[in-house]
Amino acid sequence: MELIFVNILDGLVTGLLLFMLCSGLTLIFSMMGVLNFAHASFYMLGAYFGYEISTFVGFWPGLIFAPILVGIAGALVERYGLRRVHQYGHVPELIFTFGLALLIEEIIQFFWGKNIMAYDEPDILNFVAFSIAGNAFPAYKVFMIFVAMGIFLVLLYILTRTRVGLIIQAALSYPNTVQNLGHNVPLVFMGVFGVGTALAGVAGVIAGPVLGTFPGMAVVLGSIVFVTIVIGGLGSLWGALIASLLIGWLQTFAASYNIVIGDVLVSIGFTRPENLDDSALRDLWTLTVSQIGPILPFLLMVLVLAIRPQGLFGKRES
Amino acid sequence: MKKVTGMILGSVMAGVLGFTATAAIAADNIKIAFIDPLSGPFATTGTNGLAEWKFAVENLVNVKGGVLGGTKLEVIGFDNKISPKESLIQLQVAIDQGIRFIAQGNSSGVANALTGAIKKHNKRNPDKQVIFLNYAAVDPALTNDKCNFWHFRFDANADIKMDAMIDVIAKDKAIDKVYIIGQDYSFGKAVAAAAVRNIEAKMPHAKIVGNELHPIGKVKDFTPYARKIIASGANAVITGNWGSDMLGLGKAVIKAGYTGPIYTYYAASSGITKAFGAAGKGVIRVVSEGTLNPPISDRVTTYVNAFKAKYPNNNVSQLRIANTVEMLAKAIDKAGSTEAIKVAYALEGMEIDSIWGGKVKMRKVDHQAIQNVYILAHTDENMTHALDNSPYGLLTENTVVDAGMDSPTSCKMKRP
Amino acid sequence: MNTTTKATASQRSATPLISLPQLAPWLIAILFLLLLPVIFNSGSALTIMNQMAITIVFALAYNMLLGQAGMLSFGHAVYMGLGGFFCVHLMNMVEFDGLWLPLPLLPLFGGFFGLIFAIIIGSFSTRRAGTVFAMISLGVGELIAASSIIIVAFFGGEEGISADRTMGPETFGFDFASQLEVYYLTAIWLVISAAAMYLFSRTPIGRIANAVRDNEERAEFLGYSQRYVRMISFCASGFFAGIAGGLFAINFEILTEENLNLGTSGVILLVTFLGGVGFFIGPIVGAVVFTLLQTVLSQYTEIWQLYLGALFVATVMFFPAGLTGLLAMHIQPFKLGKSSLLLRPYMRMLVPILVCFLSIAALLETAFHARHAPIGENEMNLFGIVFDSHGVLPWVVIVVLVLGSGFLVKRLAPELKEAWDDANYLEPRS
Amino acid sequence: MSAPAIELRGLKKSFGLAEIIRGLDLKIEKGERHAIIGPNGAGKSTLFNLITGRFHVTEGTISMHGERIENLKPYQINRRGLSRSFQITNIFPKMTVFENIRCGLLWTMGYKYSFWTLVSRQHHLTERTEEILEKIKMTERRDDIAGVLTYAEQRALEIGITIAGGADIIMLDEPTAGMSHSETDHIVDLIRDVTEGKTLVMVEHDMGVIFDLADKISVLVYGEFIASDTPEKVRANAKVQEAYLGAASEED
Repeated sequence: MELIFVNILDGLVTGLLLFMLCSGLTLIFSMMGVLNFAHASFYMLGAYFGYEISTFVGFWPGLIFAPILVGIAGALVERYGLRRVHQYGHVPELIFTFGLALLIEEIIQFFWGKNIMAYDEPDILNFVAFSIAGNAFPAYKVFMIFVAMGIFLVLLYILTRTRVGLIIQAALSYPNTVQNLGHNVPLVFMGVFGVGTALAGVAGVIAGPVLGTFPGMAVVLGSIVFVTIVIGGLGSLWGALIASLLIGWLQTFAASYNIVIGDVLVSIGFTRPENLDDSALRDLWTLTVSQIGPILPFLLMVLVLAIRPQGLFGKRES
Repeated sequence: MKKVTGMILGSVMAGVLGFTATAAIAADNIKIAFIDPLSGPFATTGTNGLAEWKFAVENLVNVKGGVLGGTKLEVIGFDNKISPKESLIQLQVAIDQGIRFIAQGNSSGVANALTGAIKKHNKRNPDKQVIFLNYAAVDPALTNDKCNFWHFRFDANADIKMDAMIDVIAKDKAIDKVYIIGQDYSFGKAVAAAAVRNIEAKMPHAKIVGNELHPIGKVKDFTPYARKIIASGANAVITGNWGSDMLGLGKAVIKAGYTGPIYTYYAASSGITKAFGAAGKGVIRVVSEGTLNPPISDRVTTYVNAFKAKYPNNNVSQLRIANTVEMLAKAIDKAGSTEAIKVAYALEGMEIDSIWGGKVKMRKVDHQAIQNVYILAHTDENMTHALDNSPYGLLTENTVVDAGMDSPTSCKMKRP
Repeated sequence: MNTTTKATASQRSATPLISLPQLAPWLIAILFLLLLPVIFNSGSALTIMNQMAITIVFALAYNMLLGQAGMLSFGHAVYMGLGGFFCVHLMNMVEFDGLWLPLPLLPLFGGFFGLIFAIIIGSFSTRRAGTVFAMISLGVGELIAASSIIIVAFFGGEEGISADRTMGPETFGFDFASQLEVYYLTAIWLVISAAAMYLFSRTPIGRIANAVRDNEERAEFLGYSQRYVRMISFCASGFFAGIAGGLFAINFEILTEENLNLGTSGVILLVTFLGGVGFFIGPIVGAVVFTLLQTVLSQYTEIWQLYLGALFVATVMFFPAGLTGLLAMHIQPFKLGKSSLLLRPYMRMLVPILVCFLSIAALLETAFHARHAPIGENEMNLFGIVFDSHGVLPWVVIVVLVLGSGFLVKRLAPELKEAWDDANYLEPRS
Repeated sequence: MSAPAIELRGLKKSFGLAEIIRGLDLKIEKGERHAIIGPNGAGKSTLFNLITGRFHVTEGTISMHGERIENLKPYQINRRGLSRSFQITNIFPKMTVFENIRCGLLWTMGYKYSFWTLVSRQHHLTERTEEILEKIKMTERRDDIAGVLTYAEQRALEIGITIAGGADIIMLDEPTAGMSHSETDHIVDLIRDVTEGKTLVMVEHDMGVIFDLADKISVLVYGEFIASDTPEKVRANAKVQEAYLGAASEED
């Protein structure tokens, strides 16, 4: 019973981390119609910048400056890359961000090499916040939860209470009309891309010490981020939040319980083959849910798209 | 029109290709092709291995005047991008350059592809036969069901290492709950199977409280696994994880409040030692075929210091590379030739004194090297040769002499 | 009704299948393929050429989706990989179960299995184009790649499944033990598949696929179901990808998870786009250039993937029509007989541009060497020049070269642009 | 044989709460040239989209030659012999003029999804395409990419694609929108020529064009027909003059 509570908390941390990435990605998609394949690469940039800054002045300045640097990098990419490709249409845009993801990974290896970076949480947070039945819950994770919640509240405030937010909201619902309102659309685009990538940068800085800072970190997370916003519904911030939490818990609980598929099959009426080695499906019988945990989101996405192409909370189709 | 321009472009590029394919044959060094990842996500281990190879060849063989009375050895790196397909292409390129010794180690998948391809190649091209020096791929199958005459393994395989590991764990009677976790692929499964077999045989008092596999390279956060380990009450964890899966698992388990030992195969160097740092002290154990701390002789210290002076950002971490190079040199001298088949026969049953202590013997029946296996602890105490330019390194805790000497094999070697 | 019967009647009217000018490029290509191994006869050259041929077939198949039907797939390796896996199993059945199957026919079975899986997956993924299709392809790709590690019985885990191609019945006295025989087999299949894919693009469905790509709604109002058109394109593409998988199985005699994963799918997108999606020969050019870059460049520099990534991003940004598009841009001036106008500015630009690229590469290489090379090995060899990567002088020289050539390129660019505009219009503009 | 070409009964369409089409009844006989007019926002394009299957019907029925067609897919309706053009030019911009027209022909000439015939070898297909190009007077632009044509040319091409398949019901959505007088005259001639013997349904703003071409006119205001009769009678209708023509003259 206690374990379930711990799992809920762990899943919350994973889900909120995902949301930090998804919120930026979905903002960018809503405004610009670009599904940014390189979003997780900006997350990785955030972690590396954070690490580099932390080696000089410690963790906390990194938390402030690394996302700003990532945001600037993102804005520059929009200004000098994406804006150019925009005229060719959405498919080339998608391909551009795909290429960008490859390029960023190479650039990071160029400067930092291929090793895992020794990026650690600040000492001030390196203690156990509380324990549940012998399971320690590190203070850093509590910190992660608060940062993610904070970001969500700030985003919510900006979107619903400020002028910029209103423009963005309008763009979410009526992408074509905003153009006609006389707003400096290119500037708004650049700003949104910068802020979106900066959010990914924040996620990178705070996730880097926990999940490891290495050149493959973007790939591990990259496609899951897409999957999340596709499931949540492209362009829906609430959808992104709910899908993030859903996937966070899905993965946590899948990894936490060793349910064997064979047992499930038996319980719904199949009979186990006498000699498993001869059976072509032998691997299916011995499979556990935790083995397939990380691919469950993909399965979920394919199902959702096949049944409801606009995603759970999406209003528009792509 | 377009077609023709395409053709012209093609022929120009093909010209470049032809040039490179034939240009490299020069000098009369004996060349060893090092086919391992030199780019991409696994390049760290690959480039480190290449540095170790180059250094070993220079310092163990060439400074003494080389082989066959004066011929030098030379290691040439080929980037296989850890892809089986690329490995086969690079193998072909290496053979074309007249190279007859192929060294590879990263990924048993690649080793499997290579050993199969080399077997077929040697059968189809008797005039261009090559030897496969497997210095790190530890999938037991390579010296069992899939063994062949051209393949020699210089590392202790996963079964032998597990055998030694459980021998050591069994001495500690306080350990009665063991948790086994690994990556979901052949090596992870081999480790799990060997662990179960050995625990059942040697630790009747102990219980396996968990045995599971997780997808390889796809787990972002190991916390849920760590929770299960804590909940199971385990007081020893065994894992074959490597790379970021190793670091992620180790960190998550420690953060979740686990304080017992984690027995591993690959929780050292490539940044992992540095990243574990203080957190891993007293927890991380590594099973290895050699040890640096305490160094058994001045020779070790000189060797490692010279290496660090030359490659300050790398580690002497794959100790069997030195053994491989020394054995190969001895075999070439013994055969009096670089012909693959003669060298292969010379290697069978060969025995040398390892620079790291003890003896290394190439078992004839399955081409598996038999050597001492050590259980090392991650610590910063008594460190002569730390890793990753950090204060931390690996210190010998236990030694199993000639581990797996009598281990069974299902290999039915066919000799040409 | 009336028009239908007339149409079928006219199909039977006797015309030569194809005229000589149309045939010429194909004949040249075939001749070229025949002669290649005479010039490059080393085992590695043959292996690389085979690899190139396989990539060409796969890239052409991929372009049936991306270029012809406007569908962006992030998981097309699945169909090639599955075709290949089935072929390896067939080879093993030939060896161990006595199945009678001559090796040259194997790719056909690969295609057949690629087709079956394309039908299954296409039945739900082709309902929509654009992002939804791209995301489903990504999801399915990840799922199948992940299950390839889990379902060991069929996929062999990460070690994959291997086989021996020489165990089948001999075909015309060939047992396909030598690389050369395999080369010719691959080349024959390359020509057959390329011709079939070319002809496919000239059939009614091929044309209507273009129409659906351009304007799916309009196509619906002309009597065509866009979903059905996409489905057929997808299946055809899956079939030819499966053939490429069969060829891969014959050449490498092993299939692994690598053949199914996102990386391979990404590479084929890169290859196709680099070559140019708008042209039939685009993927061919892309496959040739990419394979050479990958095999040759990686022998010379550790950071080849950085160059490749930069090249790809630059292509998307500046030449969305790919390398072939770059060449095709010159057809218009050529037709107008004004290509000579371009010659002079090109010659003037050539040296600065070359110097610019090479010096940027030198900058990257030197920086990389200075940062990552072992201590004591300060000397590096670049373009045959040996120098000290930690010294000040080389850095000054390189930076001056980069800035100087960059400045020259910028200076000369307007002149080139003007000449280009002139060369593309019939009348000299006032 | 007596069934009208198109018949609407109690047709309704709502978007959310807004009812755009509020119960339409209409019969268009075979061979009739029928114009639908009405002020902006009256629902003319929506009506077109309902008939051609682009939108789903909320209530009511649509029949074509006596058979129900409401809620069928656009391609199914097209295969029964109804073809339409669009208010906003809707062609295949990356293909040549010739290929645009040929795409319009492929289905009805029986090629369907065939992948065993080569289009270039189908002389009959090529001839038909050439004939249509001749008809819309675009033979000279045969090999040009459609995206680079002038606006008027694209409109003509749009009509060419629409009539290519030989459908017996042609629906044109504002074929002369945005054209100069001479261009309009040319298009009107073209429409008269190519719809000879066919049923024509068109939405149009230009009254000159309507009175020139139409046999019957229906006036749509706020989702309802306020009149449906011959041009002369519609012109004389007081309600129409008040609701539509009056408003139109104010606009001028």
